[in-house]
Amino acid sequence: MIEELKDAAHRALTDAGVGASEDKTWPLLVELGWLLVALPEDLGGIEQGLPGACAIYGELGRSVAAAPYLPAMLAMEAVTQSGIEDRDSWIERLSGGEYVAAPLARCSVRVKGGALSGAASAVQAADTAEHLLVFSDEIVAMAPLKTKGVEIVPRITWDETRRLFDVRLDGAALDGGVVLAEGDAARALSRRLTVHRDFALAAESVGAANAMFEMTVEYLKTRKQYGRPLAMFQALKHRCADLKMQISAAEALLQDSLDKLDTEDALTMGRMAKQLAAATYFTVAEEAVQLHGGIAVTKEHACHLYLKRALLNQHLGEGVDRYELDIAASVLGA
Amino acid sequence: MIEELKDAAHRALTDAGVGASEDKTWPLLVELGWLLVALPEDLGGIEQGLPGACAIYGELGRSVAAAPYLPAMLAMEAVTQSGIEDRDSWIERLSGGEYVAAPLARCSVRVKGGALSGAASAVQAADTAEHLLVFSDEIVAMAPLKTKGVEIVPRITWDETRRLFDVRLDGAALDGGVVLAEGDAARALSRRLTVHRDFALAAESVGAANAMFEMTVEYLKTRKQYGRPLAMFQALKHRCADLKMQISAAEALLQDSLDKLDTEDALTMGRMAKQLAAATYFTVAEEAVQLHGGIAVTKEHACHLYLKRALLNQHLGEGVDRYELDIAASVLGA
Amino acid sequence: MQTNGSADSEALSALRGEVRAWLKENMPTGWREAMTGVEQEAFVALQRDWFGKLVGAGYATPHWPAGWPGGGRSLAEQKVIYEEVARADAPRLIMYFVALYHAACTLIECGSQEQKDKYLPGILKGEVWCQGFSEPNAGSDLASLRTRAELKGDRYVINGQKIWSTMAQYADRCLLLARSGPSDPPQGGLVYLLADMRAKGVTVRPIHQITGDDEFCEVFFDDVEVPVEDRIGEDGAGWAVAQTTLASERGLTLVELSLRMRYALPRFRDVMQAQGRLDDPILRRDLGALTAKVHAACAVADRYLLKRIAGDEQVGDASIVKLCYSRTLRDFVSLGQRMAGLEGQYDVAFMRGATQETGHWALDFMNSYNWTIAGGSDEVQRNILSERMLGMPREPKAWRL
Amino acid sequence: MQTNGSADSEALSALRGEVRAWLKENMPTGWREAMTGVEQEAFVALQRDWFGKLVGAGYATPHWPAGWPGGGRSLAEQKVIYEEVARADAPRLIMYFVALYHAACTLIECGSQEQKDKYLPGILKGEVWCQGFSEPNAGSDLASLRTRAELKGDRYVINGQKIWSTMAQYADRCLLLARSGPSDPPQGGLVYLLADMRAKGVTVRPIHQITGDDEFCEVFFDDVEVPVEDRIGEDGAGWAVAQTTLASERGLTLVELSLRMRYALPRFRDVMQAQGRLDDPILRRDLGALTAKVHAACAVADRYLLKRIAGDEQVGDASIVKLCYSRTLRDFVSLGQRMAGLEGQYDVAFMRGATQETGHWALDFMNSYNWTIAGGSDEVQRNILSERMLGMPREPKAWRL
Repeated sequence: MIEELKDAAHRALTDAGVGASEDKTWPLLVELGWLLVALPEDLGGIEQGLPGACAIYGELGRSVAAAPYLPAMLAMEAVTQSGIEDRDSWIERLSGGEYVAAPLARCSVRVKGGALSGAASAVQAADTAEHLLVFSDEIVAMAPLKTKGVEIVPRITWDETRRLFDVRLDGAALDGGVVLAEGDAARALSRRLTVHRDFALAAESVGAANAMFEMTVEYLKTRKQYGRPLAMFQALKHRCADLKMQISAAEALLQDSLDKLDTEDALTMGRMAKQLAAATYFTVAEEAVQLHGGIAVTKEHACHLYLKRALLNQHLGEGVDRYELDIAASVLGA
Repeated sequence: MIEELKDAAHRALTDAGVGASEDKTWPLLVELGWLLVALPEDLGGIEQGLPGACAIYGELGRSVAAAPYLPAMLAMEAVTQSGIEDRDSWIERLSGGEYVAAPLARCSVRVKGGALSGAASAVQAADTAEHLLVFSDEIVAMAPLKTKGVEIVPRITWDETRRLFDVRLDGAALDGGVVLAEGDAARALSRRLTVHRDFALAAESVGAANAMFEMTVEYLKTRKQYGRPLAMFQALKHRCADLKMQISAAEALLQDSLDKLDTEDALTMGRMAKQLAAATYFTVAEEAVQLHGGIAVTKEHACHLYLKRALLNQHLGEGVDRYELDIAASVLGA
Repeated sequence: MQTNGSADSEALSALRGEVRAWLKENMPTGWREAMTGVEQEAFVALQRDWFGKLVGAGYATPHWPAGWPGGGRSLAEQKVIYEEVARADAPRLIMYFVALYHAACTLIECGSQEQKDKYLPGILKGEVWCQGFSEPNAGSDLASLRTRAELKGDRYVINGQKIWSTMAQYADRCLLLARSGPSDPPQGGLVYLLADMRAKGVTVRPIHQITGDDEFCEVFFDDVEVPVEDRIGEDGAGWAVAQTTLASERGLTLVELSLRMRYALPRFRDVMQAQGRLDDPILRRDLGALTAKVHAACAVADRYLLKRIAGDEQVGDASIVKLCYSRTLRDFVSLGQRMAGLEGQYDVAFMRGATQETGHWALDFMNSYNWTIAGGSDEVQRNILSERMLGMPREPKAWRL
Repeated sequence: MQTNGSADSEALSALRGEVRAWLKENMPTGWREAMTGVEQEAFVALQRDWFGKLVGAGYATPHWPAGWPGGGRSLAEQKVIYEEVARADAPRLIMYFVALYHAACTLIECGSQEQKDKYLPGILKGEVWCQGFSEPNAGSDLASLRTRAELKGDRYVINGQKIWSTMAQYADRCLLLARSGPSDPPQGGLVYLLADMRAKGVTVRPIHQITGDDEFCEVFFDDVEVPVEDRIGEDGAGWAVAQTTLASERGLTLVELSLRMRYALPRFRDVMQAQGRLDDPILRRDLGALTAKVHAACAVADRYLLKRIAGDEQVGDASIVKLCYSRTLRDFVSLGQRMAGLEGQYDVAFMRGATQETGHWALDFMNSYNWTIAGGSDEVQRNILSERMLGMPREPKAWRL
């Protein structure tokens, strides 16, 4: 089932082309039902869970697509897991393609007197969305964006396929929004969303790394120097072999973790998957540009889209170093 | 002059052979006057300073020789720089080949009521020496080793060409020894000795890295596989090119620093030279063994002598990480 | 972190529990300490003892056909046994590995019924076998094998030299690859023989390793006679038979070794604590990055075996597993020796049968070369990967000097 | 850390003081900020202005023969000027570099008196030159250059395409390497021409770089005519003349660039402070290791120039300098972008004429490829180093597909 999903996504996104715009890819993914991938069957979904979603993240990464699928999926997950009364209508709105925003980096939000204050960082799609999913140990909520006390600051990045914003909440009212969890339930749900986010970034990074690597090997096979294809030069071959091994390792860790998601170590597993995948993607991108030579630093070639995404992905989630420190703490027991 | 010295040392040590014993190399270096290299002319030396000494350290590194030249030279430097009355007789004893010990790593020694207490780490030649050179911000002294309150603990290392000891002083009397500096003078002299030690370890590491690298390239040229010399395989060529570049960088930094020794930054320059040289030597050793293949993990081949010295040299002086932190502090101004 | 078991079927879970309980009861404790600084004989005694126990329990030969003790196990079951052995940090059966895997599988797949009857029972009784493939100056280039096998009447007469033969000083028999004809094609002209190590003309010389161990040997053959009936396969088919030998461990070893590395991660806690640097963010950052790689190496080995079980293996997959393990191991031991500082250099433990994660970091660092050089060096794996898996063109064969 | 100057002679010290004082007085301040996000024209104006000032002071042409403004300086003196320019973080004369070095040195060394008289004064007046060596799909393989130069009567007719020509959109003249005969030997059959960029048939197309800049161009030649008197050297000797062109900067550029990197080390303080991680040992450790490498890269470039001054240069030395700079630069920008974190990704500064150490780390990271790919890629330097310096054998030339 997941394989079929993956193949279908691959075909659709190959048709859409590398770096396809949000205008093109968002309607596509809504129409093809990708928002329903993880949703339980009794709620109208196809119940493929996070592994299913990761198949899509992987393909979106492969084609550096611009659609804000991750925030939408985080919101779907949050709503589905919550015990709110009007859950079904929220699911209907979200799965119907209403834009929703969510932070891809730190989110520190607190409730004060029924209103929200705090900040959400690297929020994707904050300009087009009705609501922002906020999640912290204290609260998980769908916060209305078009209301007083909400400040949305565009943060342009080199990776033009992602529209990111900083959102500051200063006593923003929840009217029209909904609290999904508070207290212990918030901590548990927030943790679950963090795991989802880390695996999503990992899957996307692995997909992109694979695509960029394949593109590079193809280029080396085509391009000739001194009467031979570059792919025949052993120094380049060995570098490609090392990259292939590294990508395989990141991919195996991701897949292996997704097979074992229900253990108590899901958080650490997500940390490891994201850290290794993002670091590997960065290495692949750095080498891929070098192996392509001059053409890769021109906008005519797709390399730069992958390179810029690789730069960004390192810093999403908890950011560099923080992941490694968390993983170490899991080994050291403190 | 330094070139001649270097060539003469190279010839003598080539004759002695790789990893030559202390029994063989110590008398040799005493006889050839290498202990006088840095000594001022008016004291009977040839006044080539630290650059001259580094030429010798480099050649000793090249042949992984076992002689405890560095402790002897530190002691010569300490005595020469001190204002003690019987300086000339000390110089005579030391340059005549009396064994002397000195710490190649941390030394924390204090004076209490005319006696010494503290510890000296990685002390070379503590078993055969009459005196131990101790140096700290508080005191620089030649401490008698064969006296009460001195404990000498042998510390066998993988690098069998160096006999190292921990020395603990517990109210050890100075009778028969001499205080070379105290207070501000001790701080300045101790700093000078630290700089000497760092440059010495750097020079030795660069020399050893060069020798091991040359050995490797020669091996690759000789050994054939699939009908061609290994040296013709581009993947191996490129790795050799990278190593050559790294060794050249460590060597250039060392030489460049030695040309500019009298600046106020000598301490940081020594830190940088040692850190880069030891790290480069380690990289070279790791790769050299791999490039040699199986033969390098047998005792029949000299590779392992260089590998074990490379492992050790990383940790001598201030040790790994500490060097980098000190260098960073010099950039950050704190 | 618990990552084994959750995907087990009920039967596998039961086996896992059974093996775990047996190991708890039977595994020699403190064997590492007992093997430190001792003569080879002590290690041999430990190996014999442990071999006997495993054979008795049926855990030494799960890969043999049904009918043999513990035989007829699926690859999935074999994997469970390997995982539990790694988890328990039990000794590796270094001295018997060639007999149990290389010799036995070659006999089972390519040997005649007479050969099976003659040799398999002896293996179970503890006969030691060694491998005679590698030669000085041959590396992974089979075409340059020079040990000669000359057929004279009903026997081959062997002359030549082999190297890197594990524990050959204790071996009863040798899996010998020798040249009986011209190397055209490069794999041609080889014959695969079962040589008697007690025969006249065989000399074994242990190699002094830089760690102080001598588990590898050179073996010299000087007019050694091997009867024709001890030839496996046809004369000239030696290369193909050798492939069977090399494929016999089927990825299990690397599952075991990467798990050993993972189970040894807590050793970093020990070394950081000993250095008074348990809270040092520098070391923690490095450890965090390494930990992800170690888990990934386990996942790579694990998924490779699952692929084999499913019959999905593709060319180059095995090279990824090997290269991933060897590079991760190098990272592992490098960080350890770095953390151990000067004290680590004074830790000159010389341990027989040491694996690569004993916590004696300089030793482990040196032993790690056993995996980056031997069994197809990293360089050979990179060639295979780039050419056979990625389809990057080989240099034409006509390019010779 | 002060590492320049201590080895200066008195005369060099005086020159250093003079240049330093002049730069303090004349250097455009705030030029980086003024070049951020602007159109190319603003950058061109800055270049023209700065060029005029440097020519006036005699600091643009210290390498020209005596008699020209500021000319006749020794290499040691030129080095002092470059060092001071780096120290002051003055703009690089990107638009005039080809004219001042490549064109001028080629004319001075290989040009006829008529050619010198015709072109050198124009360079001083601000004529812009570009280089027409590289071609798409040719890389560093001269034998595969395909731009044709056909001799018809007293003129060559040019057809073909060049690429990576710096600021060709503003160029008056082009140093053109074209094929007039067969490439046997590979370096053979090339002709070196001075082409008029205003001539009929020349089309320039700026390349859109991934940083937003467009300092490089493609140049198309469509039946462009070049008079025979604008040929340097004989027909067929183009390769040798091109070597003169490429050797013209004599290591000065890398002295300058590595010093720029060293002088930019305090930018790490800025980024660490901005991230609130000034005291983070993780970043400090990485910075410490990098700092030693950066100083080493400076030392390598410096000592190479001293060797040239002493006439001691050996084959491969230049490759070490280039490779050392490019790898160190990559380490430099990688650490910076890592430290800058997510905020660094939001810093989409697009700066004209940016060097590689602006403190806009993602930009610097991308610009660093200009040094690992262009001007002889790292891979080409590794070939040169291993084959020509280390004497590792080349693959025989007969190995062709």
